[in-house]
Amino acid sequence: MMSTGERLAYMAGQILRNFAVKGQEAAIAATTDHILQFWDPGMKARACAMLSDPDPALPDDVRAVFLRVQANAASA
Amino acid sequence: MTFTREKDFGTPEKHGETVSLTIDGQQVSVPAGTSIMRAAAMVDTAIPKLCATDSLESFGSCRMCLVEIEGRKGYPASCTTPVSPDMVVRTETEKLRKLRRGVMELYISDHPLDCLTCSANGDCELQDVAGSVGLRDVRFGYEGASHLEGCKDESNPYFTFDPAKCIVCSRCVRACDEVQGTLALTVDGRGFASKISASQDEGFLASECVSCGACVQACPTSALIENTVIEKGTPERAVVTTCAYCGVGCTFRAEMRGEDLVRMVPWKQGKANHGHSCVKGRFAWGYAQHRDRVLNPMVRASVDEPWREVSWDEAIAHVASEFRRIQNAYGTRAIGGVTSSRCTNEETFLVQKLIRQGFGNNNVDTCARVCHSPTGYGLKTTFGTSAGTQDFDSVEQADVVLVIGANPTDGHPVFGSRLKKRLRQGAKLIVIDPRRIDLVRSPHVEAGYHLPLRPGTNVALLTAMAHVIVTEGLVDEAYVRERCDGEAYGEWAAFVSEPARSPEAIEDLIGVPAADVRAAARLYATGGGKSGGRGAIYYGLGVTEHSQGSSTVMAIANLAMATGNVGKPGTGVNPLRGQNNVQGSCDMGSFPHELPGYRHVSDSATRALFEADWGTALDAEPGLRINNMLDAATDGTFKGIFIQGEDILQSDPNTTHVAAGLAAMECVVVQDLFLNETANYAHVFLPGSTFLEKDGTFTNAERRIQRVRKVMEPKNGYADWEVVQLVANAMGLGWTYTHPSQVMDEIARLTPTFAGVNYDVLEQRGSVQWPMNAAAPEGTPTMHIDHFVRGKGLFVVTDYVPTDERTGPRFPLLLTTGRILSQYNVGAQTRRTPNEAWHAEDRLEIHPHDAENRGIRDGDWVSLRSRAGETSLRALITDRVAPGVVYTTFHHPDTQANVITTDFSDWATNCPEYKVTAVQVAPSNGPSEWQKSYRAQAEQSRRIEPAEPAE
Amino acid sequence: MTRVFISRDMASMALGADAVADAFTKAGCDVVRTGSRGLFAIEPLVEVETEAGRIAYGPVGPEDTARVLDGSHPNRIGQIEEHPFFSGQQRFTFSRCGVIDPLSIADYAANGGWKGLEAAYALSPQAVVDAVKASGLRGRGGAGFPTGIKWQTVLDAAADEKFIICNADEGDSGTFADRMLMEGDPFHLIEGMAIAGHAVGASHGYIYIRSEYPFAVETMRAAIARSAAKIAPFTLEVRVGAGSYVCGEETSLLESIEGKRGEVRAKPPLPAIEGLWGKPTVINNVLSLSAVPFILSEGPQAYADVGFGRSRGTMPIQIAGNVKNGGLYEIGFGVTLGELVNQIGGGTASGRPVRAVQVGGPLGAYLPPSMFHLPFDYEAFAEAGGLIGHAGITVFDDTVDMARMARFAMEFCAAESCGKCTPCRIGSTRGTELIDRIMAKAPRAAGTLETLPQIRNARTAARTHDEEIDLLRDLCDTMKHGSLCALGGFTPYPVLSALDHFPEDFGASPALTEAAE
Amino acid sequence: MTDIAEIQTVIDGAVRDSARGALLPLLHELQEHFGFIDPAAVPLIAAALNLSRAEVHGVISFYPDFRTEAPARHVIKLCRAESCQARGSAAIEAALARHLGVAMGHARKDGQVALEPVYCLGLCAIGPNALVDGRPVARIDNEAITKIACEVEA
Repeated sequence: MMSTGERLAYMAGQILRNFAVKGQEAAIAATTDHILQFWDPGMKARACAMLSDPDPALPDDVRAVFLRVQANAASA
Repeated sequence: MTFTREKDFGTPEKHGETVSLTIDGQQVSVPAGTSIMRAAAMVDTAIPKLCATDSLESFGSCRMCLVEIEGRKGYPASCTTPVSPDMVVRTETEKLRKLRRGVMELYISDHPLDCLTCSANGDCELQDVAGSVGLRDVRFGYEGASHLEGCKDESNPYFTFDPAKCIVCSRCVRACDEVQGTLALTVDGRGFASKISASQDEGFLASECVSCGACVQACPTSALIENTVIEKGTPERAVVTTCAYCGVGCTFRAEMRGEDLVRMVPWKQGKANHGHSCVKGRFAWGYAQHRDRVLNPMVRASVDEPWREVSWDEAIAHVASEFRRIQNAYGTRAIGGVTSSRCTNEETFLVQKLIRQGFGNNNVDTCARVCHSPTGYGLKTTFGTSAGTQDFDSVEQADVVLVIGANPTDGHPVFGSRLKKRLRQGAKLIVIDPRRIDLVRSPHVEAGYHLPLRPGTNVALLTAMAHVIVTEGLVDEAYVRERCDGEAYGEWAAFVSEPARSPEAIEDLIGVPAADVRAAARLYATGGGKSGGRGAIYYGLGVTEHSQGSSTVMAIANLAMATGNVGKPGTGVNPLRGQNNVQGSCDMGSFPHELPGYRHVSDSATRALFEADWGTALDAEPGLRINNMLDAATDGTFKGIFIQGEDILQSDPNTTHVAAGLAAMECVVVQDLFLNETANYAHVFLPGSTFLEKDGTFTNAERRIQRVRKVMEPKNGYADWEVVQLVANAMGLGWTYTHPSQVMDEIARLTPTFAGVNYDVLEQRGSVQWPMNAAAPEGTPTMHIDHFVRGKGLFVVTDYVPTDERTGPRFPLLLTTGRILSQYNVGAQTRRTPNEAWHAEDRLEIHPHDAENRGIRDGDWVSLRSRAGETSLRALITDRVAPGVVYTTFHHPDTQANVITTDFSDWATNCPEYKVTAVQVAPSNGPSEWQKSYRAQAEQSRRIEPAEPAE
Repeated sequence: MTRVFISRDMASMALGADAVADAFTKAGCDVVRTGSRGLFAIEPLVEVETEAGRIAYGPVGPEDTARVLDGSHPNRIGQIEEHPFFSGQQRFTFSRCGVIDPLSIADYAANGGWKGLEAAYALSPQAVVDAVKASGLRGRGGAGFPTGIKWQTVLDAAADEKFIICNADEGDSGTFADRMLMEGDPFHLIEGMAIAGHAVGASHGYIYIRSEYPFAVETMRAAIARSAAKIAPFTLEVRVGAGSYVCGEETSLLESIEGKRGEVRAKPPLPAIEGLWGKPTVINNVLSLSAVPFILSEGPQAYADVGFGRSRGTMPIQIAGNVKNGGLYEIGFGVTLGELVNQIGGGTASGRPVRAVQVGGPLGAYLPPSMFHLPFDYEAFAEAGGLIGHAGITVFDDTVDMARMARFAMEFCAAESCGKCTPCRIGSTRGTELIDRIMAKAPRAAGTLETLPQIRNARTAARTHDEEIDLLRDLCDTMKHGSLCALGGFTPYPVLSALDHFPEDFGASPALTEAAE
Repeated sequence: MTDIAEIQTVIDGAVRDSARGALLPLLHELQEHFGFIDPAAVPLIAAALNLSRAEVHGVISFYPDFRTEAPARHVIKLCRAESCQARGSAAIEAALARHLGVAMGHARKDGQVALEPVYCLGLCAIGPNALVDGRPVARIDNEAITKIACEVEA
């Protein structure tokens, strides 16, 4: 069974894949927006925490999304 | 309301230009086509009748309703004779009295005479008419040939057929044909020997009968009568209320003696069901009085302990203090709740209010998460509103109907009957479903196309249909230009036009011949091939419960927009909602990101409205979804949950994951009628009340808000909304509701789409469809009439992203799941009724080819294994499923089909992917080890410690 | 090789025509099988082709070949047209029956066939309907409704599909004209139906034939196959009944073709507007449709010139039962009942006096000889409390028990009731029971149940014979006015006419009219 | 019991080119083939024509022609209608029943012969009439009865 962190990364990846047809940049933007709209603060925090966790390498696009989520949290 | 039969006009309502005539000297104006009988009834002239009833087309067999018409020879039957202008009709003359008495004399010469001890005594049309024609003596005597020796058929658990009481009016046969559409009844023989026969003159239970009750309702005597009436006598009052089973939202008259429910009879004025019902709503209400109901609150420190019955005060205080303790210890967001789609709008509103106002977070979710959350997302994105576009009446104007991932004759039977009626009238049908559902081919109904696609490939198929529609020039361009976002359309059209989206390119992927996909697309796009034809799409959980659920909903919306099939009757995108109030629970703000009326929690203006009303600040961040709550629980950050009327352990996917999450919590509060499976992991059990025991409203799949009316006191002491208020007040919220109508007033005050809704309006109109406000003072049967709610309809590119659940050598088969007519969801209600007679266990449907490969015979126990788990059930070998696909229902906890289902879910809403699981099937000896241990755990967990005897 | 003509009509077959035909074949003749000429007293009939025309002999047995072929047979009739039974007929409809090989499309064409159809094709549908209207043709099935008006209704009804149905469910005892025509001149019916199809815009037709007529079924099917090209694109098919008399009622016939129980439909809607599968449908009897080719080929006036009052044209009358010269007699309306029974029919076969005739099948009234002055005319019969129906006359001699015949009328209704409407379904059974009591002169005493103290309203005194008769009359009134179709509605006609004209058979003094004779 | 596979074959053959309202023709076909319509055929007929079993049963039970049990080896259908009565059919019916040892409307216990009523064969001037195993026979008298009796005992 996946850990919660793995699951969040998986979820973000799945959302990304569904937006992939728009092109990578648009997909990352749409996924970020989706996460901001639907994920609870705990999940977002956990996702951001994974950015600094070196162990499970996040796929690049997921990392890009989480970075934007983090930036958004910082600006809020 | 005291008991009277609903007024019966004898023949169905007609719509036409007004015709004036004279009946017994009285001037009457009625629509052309109206029968004389109905015209008379409209001015309260009751022409005697036996074979006529206004739910059925006129038949003209009993010959009681003869009248005289000036200038016409003979004595025409008023039921079969339409009015004509300036007709002069007499309904009572010496000659007519004599003829009627003559016919009645014949009836009574072949009828039992024990009226006083008859179960229909006082509610028998034969008795009434015999009285009204003044029959005093039967000159033929009582010793001629007769049918008095006929044996009763008591095979159906809910009603009895006594052929001796039958007058062969064929109302039952016609009700089965015209209303239900099962055609399970016929007349056997002819002439004097005519008798009613179920299927091949067999018992009702063994016959094709689906026990909808239409025949019983139609019967003018006690030949077909509810067993409860035989047992209890005729009712003395009736209260109109709404069924608590599926999302069709049938209204019923609960016919009562005192506080005792005698029978539920579908209400003819009900706008969702128009007097029809199914076996569940009509008969399967015995669970409400079932001995398994828990009536006292119970508490325990640990789920290993037996339950301890406590007072309501103690239970409520315990809940409040536990929740506050947990929040103090683990944070505001460490608790949450689940609203119930079984409960009323007012109750769900209060639960989410408890969470938002009292818990101070947005950790509220509902069972719609696991069924129609993609509908909310998909239709909101494309059209602007998270709801179906039509009323059910709309189907009567559809020329082609596309049913995808739904099985209406089982899941939404009353709508299924209305759909079948339309199909019998000639509308065309397309079915997209891996399994050959009954609609594909059943008496007098046959789909033009059945596309038995591979489970999980909906998006690919729908996109291929879009490909055909766009590349073959079938788009309603004027509509798209006027009503939709042009840029998005352009992108979408370019996307679907790519050769890779063509039916030919995906033929192997979806397993459906390209020619069929093309033909079906053309049929839908051309309105059934009829000029100006209208196409309607109805869908169910076979659309939503996929990892691409939201994409599929949007793909459906795209098709409807491209063909101009949104915004008028006979068209639309219509989700068939699973539970009685799943639409309502979503409307009421049960999702963690939305306040009531589908407004995002981040919207500060909306929040401000609620904050002002509720006197507290609200969290602007979305809360946790159910599955995320369980994840968080496993992680140790989520510790307490209030679950009202939902059995997440049985109904949510990957049971072991759910169990682990629940087990990790410190306070699980379950409110339910029964000790359900989830309660095995609960620390507090609060007894729930049934829909018969409370006031409120349900909102059905057509956005129709209907009253639920209390017909008896709650056996557990409180209606559910009262219990929520007790909890809220124990947490210091100071609520003061004394009636659910006040809750509705609050909803209307805070939710623009409900602004015009209140109990007075519902009382007057029977029901209303939201949006109901200043802009739509009559409510809204059809949405998006002039423009989409979001402005321009938005085409969304829906790329087919395959699920990560894949078949392979270890799990070569695809499991998909569904329901059956006689059972309802996890079966908590229906399993506690005689409905078990029809479906006592879940079976695994498997194609003969796959069965043979595995050495499985029909009825064998088989193990069903997936990456998530294993269970056992008995096999049913059938070619309803394609090779490579297996199917089961999930009504029985012993089966635990959700042990098998995985964690995969819809990308946008996390609606679980119930419909696609890679599995292996093998012969087995019986229940699996897991099933046995689960059963033992459940038994252990359900123990209740006897209360201390009072001193 | 000598050509001889021998009927293969079912009646001729029942009388041994096959054996006769075999004998003539063995004798080296070229045997042409035809329909029946229509006089059964001379069947099996053999016509020998000679230079002097076709010379008829009948009845003839298989042993008679030599005497027939050498002209010495005592039953030599000569040219059949000169036989007194035939010389007075006006054969508009049955002109070819018995003359030609029924399945020879060449014979049919050579004897005036297809002329009506060709004339119709040259006309607009409306003009065809107008011609039928002008002819005054009325439905030959029984009700006498003007055929042209029915066609007009169907022509005027807008629909994607319309049908022509030929009602060949000839179930009335005493009738056989439909059967004879279908067996003896099937193309004629086909021509009539094709004309109807053209007239109303129907592309498909059904001929619904009772299963008791296997020869007609076979012949019609063969004829349809052979004439398919001639009537195309109009198409036809035969549907076979299954032993139900009530399926001759047009709406239950529709149900039966649709594959359902043959229950009567309430009218309205009329079949002309909502008929087969809800589509506008012409339903006509065999004889109505077969009258049409003549009307088109010879003109409506030629047809209308014959007849009586509002009954125009000819009627193929069937004389049956206990009668000497039983058979088919086609003549213009207006001939009297007495002429038909006594002159043409030659009185009873038994030689005893005629006591009663039943006109119009099992639902027709029994008429005593005192009413033999009645002209064969829809209105005259209706006025006298009878009906022409399908123009069958069944003759009874003085050994008949009319109470028994009344009982049979009820019994037949009970046997054939579809069971839909109550007066027919229960009334026919009660009627049978009641007449049984009347015949046994055993009026009903109070039953066990009626004498129980718990039953207060039932009469405990025994009923009188007169009360039982009154009850029978009341029952007939209920059935007549209350029934859904003619089966229950007309069963009272034979019952009440028997009761009225022959009261002595019901235990009362003879009727005054009888006494006055 | 008839063979289900054989029933299906007959149904498939009959339904292949079926027109609308195909039920009666199909029932005739089955009865022609098997001599009767086995109730076990009803579900197959219903499936083939997309009808309910009830509908098929209702139709079979409505029409007197359709049998649900195997017929006697010989079937005599004697006309009981008025024209034959006028020519003495009641006496003929009684004599025939006596000769054959079977009551009207019944099959003899040994299954050799059944005497069934028919209402009119359209041979109304030459009665009493009957169909003897489908063959029309007219002017039935005592001599004919002897012949018929002889024929059906064979």
